[in-house]
Amino acid sequence: MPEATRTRLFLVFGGVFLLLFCYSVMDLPPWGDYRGPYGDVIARVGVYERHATDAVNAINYDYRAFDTLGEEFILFTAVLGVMMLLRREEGTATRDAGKVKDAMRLSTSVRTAAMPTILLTVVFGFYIGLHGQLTPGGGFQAGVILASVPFLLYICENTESFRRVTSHTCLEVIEASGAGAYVLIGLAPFVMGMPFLTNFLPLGTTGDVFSSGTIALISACVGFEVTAAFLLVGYTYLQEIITGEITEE
Amino acid sequence: MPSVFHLLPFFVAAWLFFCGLYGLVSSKHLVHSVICLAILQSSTYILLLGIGYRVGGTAPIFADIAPGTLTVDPVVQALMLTDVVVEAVVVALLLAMVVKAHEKSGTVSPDDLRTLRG
Amino acid sequence: MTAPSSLTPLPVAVPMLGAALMACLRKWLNRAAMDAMGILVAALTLTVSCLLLAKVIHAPSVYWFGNWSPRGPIVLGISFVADPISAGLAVLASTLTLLSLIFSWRLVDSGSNHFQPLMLIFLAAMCGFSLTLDIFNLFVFFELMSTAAFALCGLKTAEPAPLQGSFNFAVTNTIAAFLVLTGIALLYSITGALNMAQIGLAIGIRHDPLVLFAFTLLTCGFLTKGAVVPFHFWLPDAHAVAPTPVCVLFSGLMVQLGLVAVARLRFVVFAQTFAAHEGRLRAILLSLGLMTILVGGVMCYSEHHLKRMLAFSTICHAGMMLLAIALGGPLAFAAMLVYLLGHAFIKGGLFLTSGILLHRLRAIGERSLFAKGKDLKWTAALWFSGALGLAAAPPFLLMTGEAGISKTAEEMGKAWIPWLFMVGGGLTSAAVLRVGMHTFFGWGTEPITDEAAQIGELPETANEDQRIFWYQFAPAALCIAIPIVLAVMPGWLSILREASTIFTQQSAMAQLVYGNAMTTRPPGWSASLISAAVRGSAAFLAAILLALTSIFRMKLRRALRVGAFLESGLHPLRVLQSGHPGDYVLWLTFGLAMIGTANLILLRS
Amino acid sequence: MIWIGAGLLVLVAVSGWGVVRTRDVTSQVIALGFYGVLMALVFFFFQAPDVALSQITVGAVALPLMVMLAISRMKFRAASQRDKGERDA
Repeated sequence: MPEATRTRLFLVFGGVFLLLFCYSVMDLPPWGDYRGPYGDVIARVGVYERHATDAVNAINYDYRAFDTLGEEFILFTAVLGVMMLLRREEGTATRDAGKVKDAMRLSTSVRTAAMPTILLTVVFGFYIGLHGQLTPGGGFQAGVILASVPFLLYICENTESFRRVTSHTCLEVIEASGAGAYVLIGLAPFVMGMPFLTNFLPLGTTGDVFSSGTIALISACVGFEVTAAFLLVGYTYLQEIITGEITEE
Repeated sequence: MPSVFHLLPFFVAAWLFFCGLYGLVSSKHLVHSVICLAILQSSTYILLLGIGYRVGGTAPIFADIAPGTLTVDPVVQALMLTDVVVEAVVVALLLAMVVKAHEKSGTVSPDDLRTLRG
Repeated sequence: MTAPSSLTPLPVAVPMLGAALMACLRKWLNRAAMDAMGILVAALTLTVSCLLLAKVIHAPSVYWFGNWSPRGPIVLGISFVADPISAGLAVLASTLTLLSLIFSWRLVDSGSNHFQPLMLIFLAAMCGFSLTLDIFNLFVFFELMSTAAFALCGLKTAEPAPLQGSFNFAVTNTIAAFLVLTGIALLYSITGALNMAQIGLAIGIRHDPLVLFAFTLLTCGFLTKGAVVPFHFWLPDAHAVAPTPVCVLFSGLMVQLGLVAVARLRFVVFAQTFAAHEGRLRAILLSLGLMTILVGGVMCYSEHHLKRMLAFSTICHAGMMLLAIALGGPLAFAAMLVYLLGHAFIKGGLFLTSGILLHRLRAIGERSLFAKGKDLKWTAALWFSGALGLAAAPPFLLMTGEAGISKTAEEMGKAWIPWLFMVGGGLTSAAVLRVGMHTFFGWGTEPITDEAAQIGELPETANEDQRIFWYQFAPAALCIAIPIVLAVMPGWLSILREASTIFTQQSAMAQLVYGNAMTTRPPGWSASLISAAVRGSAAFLAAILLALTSIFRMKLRRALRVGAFLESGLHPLRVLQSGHPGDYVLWLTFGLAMIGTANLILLRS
Repeated sequence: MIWIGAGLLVLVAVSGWGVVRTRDVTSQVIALGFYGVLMALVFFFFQAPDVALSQITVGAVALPLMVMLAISRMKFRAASQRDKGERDA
C-alpha cells in the first residue's frame, strides 16, 4: 500500500477511533472524583494490616504481589530475549573493528567530581530500595538507579572499567536468582500450608526499616533483578562497541 | 467550560493513543516505530492517573499523615508501576530486533524489509 | 464449599522457578543437560496440573493469593479459579510444551540455551492466563505470554525474515495489550474493581457508550491474540519464521487462549450488560467469525509455504471457535472447548510433521518438496490423518465438538453454521491433502508456487544427521493419537459440560468468588454424532476432490480447475498480507473503528 | 492549582505529538527524554510520587539511553562496514 494512501486511510479510521474514545469517556466520573472502593479500602486498612506506610508498595509487594511476580518475569524474559537476539551465533567468525580507545581523557576536575556523584548515586539507590515500604521508592526504582552507576563509570571513567563491571556471568546469575528468589518467597508460605505469597514474616514496627515482613524481602529481590537486568541490556547493546569485535556475515 | 475541563486527562489519553497509532502507521524508520509505541503506551499512564485522582487527595504515603486521610487511589499507581516496567521491557526487546534486523539486512526502513509478502 | 485446592498456583510457579534455575545454569550446562532439565520441568508441570485437575474435577474452587479473601463485597487480592476448564487448559498447555520440548531434543537450534527457559516461561504464562480471574492479572499474563512469544519467534536470527516476522508480531500484539489495559482502566474507573466476577456484578445491566467502548477495547485486544480477521495479519508472519516447536504452542493454544478470554468477558464480565441485546451481540460476533473462516480457509488453500498454510488454517479454525462463543450457552461453549482440544493436538501434530519434513528434506515450500517424500511412509500417514482430523471427520475429536456447536446452532435456527464448518474444514483439509499428495505421492505436475514460499528457510536442525529420530516422530504421533483416544472415550464430556455451566454463568462464578454454596444442574451431552460424522466425511471427500482438481489441473478442462483458481486467482486478498507493520496497524485501527461503531449502534438502545 | 496540572496535561499532549512527528531519530530521542521528564512532573503533580520516581528513572533516563545505545550500535556497525569496504577496495 502506498504511504499516502495508508496515512489517509488511517486518518479516517483513526479519527473514528478517536471520536469513539472521546465520546465514551464522557460517561466517566469527572476528573478528580475518584469513587471506587478498592483503593480506599486498601488505603484505610493497609497501614494497620501490613505495617507499611507506603500504600502503593503494600499493594505492589503484598496485596497484588502476584502481579509483580508476573511483571518481574516479563522483565526477566525480555532480558533473555535481548541476549538471545543479539547473541554471537556459534561458529561465526568475528573480526576486529577497531576497539574504542579511551583516548580522550576527561579533565581531572570532571573525574574528581564524578567519583562523589557515583558514590552519591549508590547511597541514594540503597536508600530508595531499603525504605520502599515507608516512603516512595522500592526495589524497582532502586534497581534502575543502581544500574545507572556503571553507565556513569562508562561516561566518566573508561570503557575498560565498565566492561569489567558488566561483562561478568555473575550478572546473569544475579538476575535469574532475583527472579527465582521471588518465586521461592512465594513458595515458602506454601510449604507451611498457607496460600502462595502470603506475608508470613513478622510485620515489625510500623516505620522501621525492617518492618512489614516479606514486602522488604521481595523488594530486595526485585532490586537485585532489576539492577542486573538493566546492566545486561546495556552491556548487550554496547558489546560490539566496547569489545571492538563484530561477527562476520 | 467545566465539562471539557473535567474530561481533560481522558481526552489527552485518547489523543496520545491516536498519536502513537499515527506514528506507527506513517513510520519510515523502525526505531521511530518503537518510540511511537512508547508514546502510545504513555496514553494508559494518563488514563490511569486521571481515573485515580481525587481533588484534595494527598499521595497515599502514610509516613507523615494519619491513616484515614483522604488520598488519591493507590491501586492505579500500583498498576502504573507495572505498566512502566512493561514499557521499558517492550522497548528493549523491540530495539534488539531492530538492531539485529539492521545487522542482517542493512536497513531500518519498514518498506525495504518485506520478505514476507503474500 | 470445599477448601481451596492448595495446588492451584503450582502450574505457574513450577515452570517459573525452573526457568529461573535454568537461566542461572545456562552458561555451565551443555545442550543435553539443558534439554533434559526443560523436559523434566515441563513433565513436573504436567503432573501438578493433572493433580490439580483431578482434585477440582467435581469441586471447583477459588484460590486467593496472599490469603487475601474478599472483605464483604470488595475483593482485595488476586484469585485463581481452579475449575475443570481452567485446570484442563493448564494440562493442555503443559502437554503441548512437553511434546515440543521432546521434539526439539538436541536438534532444533537452541539459541545458546536461551530456548528452553523461554519455553518454560511461555508455559507458565499460558497456565496463568487460563487460571486467573483477575482482569489486571490477565493483562500481566497476556504481556508475559507475548514477551516470551516475541523472543521465541526471533530465535532464528541468522536471516532477516524472522526479525521482520517477530517485529510485526510484537508491534500488533503490544498495541493489543494496551487496548486491553485501556479497557481495564475504563472498567476500573466505573466499578472500582479488578476481579472479573465483581466487575460483572458492579456493571450490572449498564450499557452506556463507556461500557460498550470498554467491551470493544477488551474484545479487540483479545481478538488480536485470537487472530480474528481483520486482526490476523501478524499470525502467518510469526508462524512462518518461528521454529516448529514454537509454532505448535502458538497455533495449538496461544491463539485460542485469546478466544477463551473473549468468552470470559462475554460470560462473566459483560453477561448482564448484553442480556437484552443477546441477538445483536451474536450477530456481530458471528459476522466476525464468518469473515475469519472464509478468509482463513481461502488463504490457507492459496499458500504454498507449509507453515504459512497451517497458520492460515489456524485462523480459519479460530473463526469456527469464535462462532461457538458467539452462539453462547453452556453446550456451545463446552463444544468449543472440545473443538479447541482436538484442534490443538491435530494442528500440533501437523506442525511437528512439517518440522520432520523440514529436518529430513531440508525444505518447507510445496514446490521444493515435490515428490521428495515418497519413501516417508509413516510421516505420510501422520500427515493424512491430520488432514482427516482438520475436516472434523470421524474418528477425531473435532467431530464431537462440531456436533455440539451445530446442535446449538440448529436450535437457534442458524442452519448455515454447520455448512460453514464444512466449508472451513474442507478448505483447510484440502490444502493439507494437496501438499501431502504432492510431497508423498508425487502426483500431478509441478506445484504452483508463490513469492512467500520461495524464501529459502534455513533448516532449523544441525546438518550432519538427517535421519528421523523416534523422539521427533513420537510426539507427532501422540498428537494425532490423543484426539482419537479422547473421541472414542466420551466419558469426560459430561464433566466438561458441567464445568462449562459454571464458566458461562456470571452468578455461578460470583458464587465461587464469594464462597457460597454451589448448585450445579445435572449435565447432559446429547449431540447427535451421526450427522456430524456424515458432515465431516462429506467435507473430507469434498476436500479430496478439491485437492485433486488442483493436482491434476493440466488434465482438466478450464472450467473444472477450481483448485488451481483458488490457489492463484485471489491476488487482491494476498496483497493485503503485505508484511509492512504500518499496514497491519492500519487494519487493526480499521477493525477497532468498525467493531466500536457497530457495538455503539447495535448494542446501545 | 489544578489549572497548573491541566496546563501540564496539555503540554504532554502537544509534546506527544511533537515526539511522533520528529522524523530524525536522534532528535527524537532527545524529545523522548523531554517527554519522559514532563510525564514524571505530571505524576508528581497528581500525587503519585512512586510512579514519578520510576518514570524519571525509566522514562526519562533508561529508555532514551537504550534507544541511544541501539542507534550507536547500528552506526558503529555501519561505520565499520564502510571501513572494511574501503580496506578491501
